[in-house]
Amino acid sequence: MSDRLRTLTERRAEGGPSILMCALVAGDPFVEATVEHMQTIADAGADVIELLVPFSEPTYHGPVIRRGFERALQEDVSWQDVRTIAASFRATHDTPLIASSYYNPILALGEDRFVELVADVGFDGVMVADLPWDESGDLRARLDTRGLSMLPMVAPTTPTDRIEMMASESETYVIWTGHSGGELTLSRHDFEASMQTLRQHTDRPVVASMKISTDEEASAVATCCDGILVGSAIVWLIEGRDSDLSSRLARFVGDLRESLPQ
Amino acid sequence: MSDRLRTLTERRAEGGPSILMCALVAGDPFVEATVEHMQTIADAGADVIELLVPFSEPTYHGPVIRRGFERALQEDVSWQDVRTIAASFRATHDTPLIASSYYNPILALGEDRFVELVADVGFDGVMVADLPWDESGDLRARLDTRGLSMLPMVAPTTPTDRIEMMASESETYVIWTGHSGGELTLSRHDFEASMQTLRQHTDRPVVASMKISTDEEASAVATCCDGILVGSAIVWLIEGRDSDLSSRLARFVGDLRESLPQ
Amino acid sequence: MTRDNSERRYGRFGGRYVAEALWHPLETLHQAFDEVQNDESFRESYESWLDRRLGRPTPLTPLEELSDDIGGGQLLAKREDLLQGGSFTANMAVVYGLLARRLGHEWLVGETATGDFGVALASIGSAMGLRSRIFVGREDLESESLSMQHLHQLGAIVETVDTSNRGRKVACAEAMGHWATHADSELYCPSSLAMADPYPRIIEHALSTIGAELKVQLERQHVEPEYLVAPIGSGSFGVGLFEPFVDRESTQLVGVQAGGPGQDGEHAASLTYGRPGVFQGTYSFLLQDQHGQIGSPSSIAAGLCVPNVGPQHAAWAESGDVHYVAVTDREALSAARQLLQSEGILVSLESAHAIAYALKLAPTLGPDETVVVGISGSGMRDLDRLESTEPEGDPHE
Amino acid sequence: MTRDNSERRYGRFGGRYVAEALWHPLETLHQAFDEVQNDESFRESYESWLDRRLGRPTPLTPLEELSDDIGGGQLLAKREDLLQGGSFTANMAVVYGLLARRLGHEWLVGETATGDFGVALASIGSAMGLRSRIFVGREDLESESLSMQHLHQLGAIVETVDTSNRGRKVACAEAMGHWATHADSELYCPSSLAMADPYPRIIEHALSTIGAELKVQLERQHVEPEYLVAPIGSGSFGVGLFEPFVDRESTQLVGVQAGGPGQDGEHAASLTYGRPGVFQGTYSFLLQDQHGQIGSPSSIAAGLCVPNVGPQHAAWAESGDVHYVAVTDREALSAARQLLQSEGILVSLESAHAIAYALKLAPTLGPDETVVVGISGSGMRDLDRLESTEPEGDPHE
Ligand SMILES: Cc1ncc(COP(=O)(O)O)c(C=O)c1O
Ligand SMILES: Cc1ncc(COP(=O)(O)O)c(C=O)c1O
Repeated sequence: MSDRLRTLTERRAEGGPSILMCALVAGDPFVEATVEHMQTIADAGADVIELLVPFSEPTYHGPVIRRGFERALQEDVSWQDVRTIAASFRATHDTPLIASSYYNPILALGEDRFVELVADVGFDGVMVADLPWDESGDLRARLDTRGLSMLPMVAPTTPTDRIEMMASESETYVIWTGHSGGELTLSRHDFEASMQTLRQHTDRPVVASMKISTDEEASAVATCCDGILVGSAIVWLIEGRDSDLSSRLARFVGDLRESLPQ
Repeated sequence: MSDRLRTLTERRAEGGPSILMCALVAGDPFVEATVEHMQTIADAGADVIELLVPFSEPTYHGPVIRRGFERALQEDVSWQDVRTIAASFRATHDTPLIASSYYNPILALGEDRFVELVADVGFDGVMVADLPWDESGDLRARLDTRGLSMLPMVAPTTPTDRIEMMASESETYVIWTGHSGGELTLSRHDFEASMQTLRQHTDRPVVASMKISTDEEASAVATCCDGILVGSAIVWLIEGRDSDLSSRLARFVGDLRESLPQ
Repeated sequence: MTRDNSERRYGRFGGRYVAEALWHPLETLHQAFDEVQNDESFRESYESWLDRRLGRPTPLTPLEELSDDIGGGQLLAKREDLLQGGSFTANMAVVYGLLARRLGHEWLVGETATGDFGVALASIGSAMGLRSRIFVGREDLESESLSMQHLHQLGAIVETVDTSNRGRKVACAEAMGHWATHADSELYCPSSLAMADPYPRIIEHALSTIGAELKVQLERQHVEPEYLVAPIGSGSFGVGLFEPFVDRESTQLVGVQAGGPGQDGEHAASLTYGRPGVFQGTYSFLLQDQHGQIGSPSSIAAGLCVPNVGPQHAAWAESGDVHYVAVTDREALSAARQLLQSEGILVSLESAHAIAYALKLAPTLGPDETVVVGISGSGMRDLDRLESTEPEGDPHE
Repeated sequence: MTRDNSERRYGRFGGRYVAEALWHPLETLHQAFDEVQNDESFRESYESWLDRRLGRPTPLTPLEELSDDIGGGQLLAKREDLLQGGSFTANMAVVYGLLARRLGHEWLVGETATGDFGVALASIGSAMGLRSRIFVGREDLESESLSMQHLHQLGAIVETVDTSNRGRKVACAEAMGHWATHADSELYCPSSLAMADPYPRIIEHALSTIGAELKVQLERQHVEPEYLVAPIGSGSFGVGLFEPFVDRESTQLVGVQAGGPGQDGEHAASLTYGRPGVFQGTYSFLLQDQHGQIGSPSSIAAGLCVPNVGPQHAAWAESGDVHYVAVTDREALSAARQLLQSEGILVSLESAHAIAYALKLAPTLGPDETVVVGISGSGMRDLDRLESTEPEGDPHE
């Protein structure tokens, strides 16, 4: 695990503030804009940034992120661009960075070259939407040699023995994916119950991806877990291309930050 | 066999003039008109008249006669009308008369009542398009008791043993049906050959139905046989409903008569 | 059924009422057919076509969901919809094709209303190296565009017959008329059982495979059905299904004709409302007026839209061996939908008439009693009609 | 084919590349499937569905006229077009339905492009008392109106997916997405072999009935074919046909993919022009660009219009057990016409690809050599395409 991720995970494990994780699409709508948006988001209080690397068939993402992927692919965003974006961001910021994609673009680059690239430009971790824990042993081993982590993802369907397996084979916080393909699967009540179950099987912090689009939702979710992952809402703002996009982004992330338990 | 038919058949068998047989549809376009047309045709030189009694499904007749049937059926022509027509004609003429139809209208009336009717009003013979010799034994027997005949029909497909059978079981002249459903099946050459074969198996006069519509055709056909049956051409004139229909009919039949060997 | 061959009849029905021009071609066919019936190699070749090309035997399917839905007796379906081309008519086409080859003819001539038989004839014709000429009424041509495309792609000659009625009647007359002048090189292949001898015999022979197969399937499953129900147009399918069961006392045979739109005189139920007469070469039950003019049949199912039935059915109706009933257009449509939704089987509207009757029958029976319904063909070609006649309100909640 | 179960792979191909939300539902399904494979009562019930409802076994038809026309080897066709619904997919639907019942699920969820599989699933679903939800791309919905009417009349829920490409790809993604949130009451039933484990195993199991049947039929007829040819979209049908023959040295297996319109890059020939990658849950051959973005397949046959193949085919392509080729749209259309006109068999454009290849192969063989072609489905739904692409000049003289 990278130092940056370890610090973040431990901060919360020791009772620190909730984790705010924000996602956006690399190259949406173009490479330089993404760097700026990342800086804005980080400055406004995000603890960790998920940089989504577009894939032509985003089966497990909702419509907003799919459209973001499409815009980026029209710009022919490549791993080379991801390298540029991350490197530019690292030049000014120390916020933990997660490279997130589907497995085929990684395979196309080659797992070795992928790990080299993400490690070289200062990523801290990796998420792959369609690479379940059981199929990711090789990639995790490779990441490990460079001190990077794959974030374990847990879903409402994950049985407890799998939770324990992932917890035992990882060190970072856990991502709770309460929606899949854009549809929320759990009521508020079920969510609370799930979080309680989860706690019985791991003491790792849990960051929940729950289709959050307002600070009220953020604070409601955050009371039951250790942090939130906000993606579609941010990509949706970027899609709007408002003239004062930067300040709106800053305000939105700032409000989320404010709404979270300190 | 009726005296009228016997006289006609024998006249030709003994070398007399060719037989001119003309057909028209009962009740086309209405009952009184048919009587008039029959008188005209007889006066113009027809030796025998085939009165076609309409049937809704005239499978074995060509399009002109089918349309004649349709017109007559629109007038609801019934056996009662056939009785009226024949009786009116008999009041003034002695020309042999053949009742011609399909089998179902006869069955619907009843074979007995049918034979009674045609005998009572002075018909001499009967033709039934869809009642082959082999299925007509009963009807022939009934007709015989009243001195009426069923005219044997021979087709290009009739084998010689059938020709002999029909000849041996009948006394009248024979009808040669060289077309079926309106389509001529034989070339001039084949027709001559057929007539020669026919003569080898019967010495009965042969009247040919060959889709004749002009006096040239009539004379050509008549040189190989003993007479002609003209139907569609007459029904077609009636269909025209010319103001001088009677005189056209008379002229047409007269011309046919003229064109035949005396 | 006892039948005096020399008289070409079933009881007082049947016969060969045709123009003289057709007598000899029919006689020739009759002789060829008599020969092949005792010809082992013909039988083998026939069976090999059924087995290796058509997909025989067809299944006997238990309709469990439907039986549960309506309660009462158990329904089973004999599935001719699964035969090549989607209907029982392929069996007839094979026999005609083999007879044509034996007679040295190069053409098959037939008529079609639903398209099923035309396509079957042209398909089997192609496979046997024979050409096909199919007569179709203009009205049918227009309402069965899929079948007509199929015929076109098969390379068959389609002869359009101008008539404003659906059904085989007029096309049939034209086809016979054509044959009268081409009998030396073409074989006339009617789909209708209501035809001159020897066709009723040939068709019964070709289709009694269906009943014979069913008999074996029932024996294997130790089922003795209380009822055996078939749709009856001209009755070809029905004769094939019933013939092997006529002597069996324990099974009541039911032939279902088209009750049509349900108004007076608008139907095709010759065995209920008709009377005997001669039409299309045979003496049998017939829709006709008092003067013997043929009546116009009416039914949503083109295959049932015929004014007469084959002579076997006339004889069975008189002897009481088979019970004949009629079912309306509306009942048939609703039965087709119900079968589709509860069993996933899409049957032709012809077959839906038999299903409709079975749906009335089953609730009157006990759970140990069985009704076998003969499915004559697939309803692919009737989908449009199901959609366009959909009852008010969406049926799927 | 040896396969290490615990690794969910065929050689280096296969696997279960899905979102975490789907892992457990797939694992549950995998366990249920493992159980039923050794369950005699499941097997019996499965076989009874095949026998009593689908119309199995399907015939093995000698194509004598066609073989004569082209000269060379003898052609035989294995006829899945005669199965209920007109294609092999009904076999899969039965297995899915039985698995859903075992898992206590009330819904079947699937996707369809040609309509064949959607209709099969909804039909078998109805017969098993299950409801169906079928995802269809808008483009396919519009070009397959007959199937869509059929689905509507079956009472299936049709979910339209907006996409401008034909083919299963997008509908497939939507269906899986839906399943991820409804896995406790619905069973996802893909038609594509290019899917996460355990689907390739389930589909192979369901469809190897076809090859097994063929094996028996060939033995009975004492035929050892030189070639066995199948159309390959995702390869479900192909795996079913090939699997029982893979170990047989004397028969060369040939998988035919879509060569498309024939221009550069316009095709669906993943095994010829693609390279391994992960898509739709499995590691296999795939149309993709250098960055791993998935390519758009192109073919006149919607069923072949997929960017990837099932893992079994990837493994067979690498081992050389099966030879994979591509055939263009134009060749397929012309083969469909030729088969129809010389044999009266109307096959789907998917199957026409296999026929087209067989037509190239046969003339290179001797008269004692045999090519068996797998017909995956009927071409009823492709008639329009045959008509609208008719070559200049009337083919029927
Ligand atoms: C599917 C189907 N069922 C039934 C019929 C009526 O058949 P039959 O005249 O044999 O009673 C037809 C006739 O075309 C048909 O196509
Ligand atoms: C008739 C037919 N043939 C072939 C295919 C392609 O099948 P597979 O994906 O099994 O290769 C399909 C798929 O829908 C089909 O419907």
